[in-house]
Amino acid sequence: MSVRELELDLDAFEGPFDLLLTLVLREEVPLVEVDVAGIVIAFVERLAEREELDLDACGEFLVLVASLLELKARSLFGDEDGELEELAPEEAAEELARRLEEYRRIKEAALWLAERLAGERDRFFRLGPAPLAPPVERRLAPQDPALLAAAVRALAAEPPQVSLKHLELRFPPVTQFLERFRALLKRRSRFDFDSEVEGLSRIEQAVAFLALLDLCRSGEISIDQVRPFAPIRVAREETGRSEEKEAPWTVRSA
Amino acid sequence: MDRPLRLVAANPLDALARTLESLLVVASQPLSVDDLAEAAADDGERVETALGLLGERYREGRSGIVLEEVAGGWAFRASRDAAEACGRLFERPVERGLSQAALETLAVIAYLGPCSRPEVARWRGVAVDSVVAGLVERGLIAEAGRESGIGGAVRYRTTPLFERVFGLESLAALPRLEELGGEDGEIRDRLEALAERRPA
Amino acid sequence: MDRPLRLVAANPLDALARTLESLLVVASQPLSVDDLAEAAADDGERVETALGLLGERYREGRSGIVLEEVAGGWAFRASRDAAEACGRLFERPVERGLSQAALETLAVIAYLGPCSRPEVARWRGVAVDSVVAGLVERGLIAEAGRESGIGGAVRYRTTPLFERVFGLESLAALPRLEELGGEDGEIRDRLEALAERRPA
Repeated sequence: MSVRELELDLDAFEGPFDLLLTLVLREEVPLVEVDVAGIVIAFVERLAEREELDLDACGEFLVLVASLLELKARSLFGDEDGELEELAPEEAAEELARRLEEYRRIKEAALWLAERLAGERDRFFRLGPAPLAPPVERRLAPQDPALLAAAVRALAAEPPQVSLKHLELRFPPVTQFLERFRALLKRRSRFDFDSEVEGLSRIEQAVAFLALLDLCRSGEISIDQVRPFAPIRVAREETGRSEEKEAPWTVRSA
Repeated sequence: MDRPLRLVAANPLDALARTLESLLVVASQPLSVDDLAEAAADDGERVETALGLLGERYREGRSGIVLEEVAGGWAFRASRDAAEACGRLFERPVERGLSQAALETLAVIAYLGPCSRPEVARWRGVAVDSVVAGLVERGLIAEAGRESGIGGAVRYRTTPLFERVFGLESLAALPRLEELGGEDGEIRDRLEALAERRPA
Repeated sequence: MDRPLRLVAANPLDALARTLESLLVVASQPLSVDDLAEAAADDGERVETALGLLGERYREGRSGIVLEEVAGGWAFRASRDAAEACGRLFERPVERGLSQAALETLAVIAYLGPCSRPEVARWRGVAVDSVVAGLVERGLIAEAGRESGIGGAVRYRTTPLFERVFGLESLAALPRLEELGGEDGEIRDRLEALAERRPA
C-alpha cells in the first residue's frame, strides 16, 4: 500500500496524505490544526485491514509522520532556550521537504543497486584464497601469557554500575499541571504561562502546555498570544461565578 | 626460444606481465597498482603499462579469464560467456536474496560513508539491527570505528567485497545521489501538481 | 575475425577451453574432470583434451599462470618464476600484539577449552564472528567438533602455534586464576551468570 495515498478524514483536512503534505509545505494548511494522532489512527486502521504487515509502508509512514510531528512541535514551542536547533517553522518545512527528497533518493539508490546486481549476475569471481596460493603467514611476535589471564579476569569482573539516569526522563502526569493551574486560577484570573513554567525542564514545559490546551478545551480558560513567540497569556473564563477582577495579567507569579 | 608464436614475448614488459599474471591468479582480492608494484619490485608506471597488455589478452570475448578494474584494484574474473557453467558449479552466497531493506541499508551506508545503526534507522524509518547483522555476515559492510563520545554507536562502512559484487571500480562509480530520482524538487513538483488538481 | 594471431581460435575445442579457464579462475579448490565436465555441460573426454590445450598455454616458463594437476583435480597456480613476488604479496609484517577482542576471545578458549562462537559472544557481550575468523586464519585456534544436538555450533580450541606464541609448554602452563575459583567450570558459570545479568 502506498502511504502517500492514505485517505484522511480530519477536522482540518480531508483527502490523501500526499496532498496534506503538499498543503503543509505550501503553508496552506496550518500544521497546528492538523490532528497528527488522527493520521496515525487512519494509518493503523488501513494497516489492520491487511493480512500481512507491510514493513516498508510502516517505515515510510513513520519517517513522514515523525517529520510532520517534529515540524508541528517546532511551530508549537518557541525555541527561546536554543535547546532545539534554531529552525523557524518555514525552515522546518524546508527541512521536511529535504528529508522527503533524501528519503526518495535513498530508495532510488537501492533500486539502482538492485538493477546493478541483476546486471552483474553473470560476473563470477573467486571468493577466498586461490587453491594453490602460497600459505598466508601472519606472524605474531611472542606474547605474554599473563595477558590471557588478565583478559579472563576482566571478563569475569563485576561490571560497573550502569547509570539509570535516562530512565528518570519520564513525562510528569498532565493532571499535575491541571491541578496546579486550577489552583493558580483560583487565586488569580490571569497569568503568564511563560513565567509560570520558567525553570522547568523542557519536557515539563511541554506537558504543562498540554494541560493548558486541556483547560482551554474544557472552556476553563482562554489563551491569548499577541504574535508568534510572544508570551502566552492565560485568562480564567468567567462562567458566571462572581469573583473580583484582579489587575491585568501583568501580575507575576508568586 | 621455445615459444616462437607468442608475439608479446618480444616485449620488454613481458616478464613483468607474467609476474603480474602470477600475482593476480593467486590473490584473494583485487590488487592495486601499488600492491602489484611492491610485490613485483617494479615501478608503478611500468606496472600500469603491463596491465594494459594483460587487459588486451584477458578481455571479454577473447579469453575465459577476464582482467577487470574493480574495488580500487585489478582482479581476474570469469568471462561472462561462462556464467551458465559457473552458475552450475558455484554458489553466490553474498548476493543471494538481498532484501529491499538490505539494499536500502547498503545504499545509505555506501552513499553517506560510515554510519551507525541509529543513523541508518533514521533514514529508513525502521530498526535495522538484523539487516545490518546480515550484511556484516555477508561481508558487504564492516565495522569502521565508533561515533565520537563515550559509548558511541559502532559505525559501518561498505567493504571492497561490496564494490566487487556490484562491479564498481570504486565507490566514486556510484551515480551521484543528486542525480537519482529525477531532478531536484521532483517530489515537491509532484506534490504541488497534485494540489493544483484539487478543486479549491 | 579480429584476432588473427591466436592460433588456438581455430580449434573447435576453443570455446570449451575458455569455459574451463573461467571455471578454474573462479574455483577455490582443484576441480576434477567430472566437476568440469558437469559444469561445462560437455563430456569428460573433450574436457581432458581441452585441459591438454590449456596445459600447453598455461605452462611453466610460458605464462605467469600455470595449470597444474594435483590430487583431486586441476587448478591454476602462480609460476615458480614469480615465487619471490608472491612471497612479497603474502608476506605480512610481524605483528606485535593482538587486539583486545582477539585476546579476550583467545583467553576464553584457552582457559575454558573448546567453545562455540555463540558462547564466546555471550560472555563478551559482543559478536565475535570476525574475531574468530581472524584467529582461525592466523592459526591460533582451530575447529574442534560441534556442540551436541542437531545443527550444533562449531567449537574452537587453541592450537600448538598458540602455545608457541605464548611460550607455553601446554595449556596446563597457563597462569592460574585462583581468585576465580581456578576450575574451568567455575569460571564458565561465572561468565554465564554475568552474561545473564547484562542488559540485552
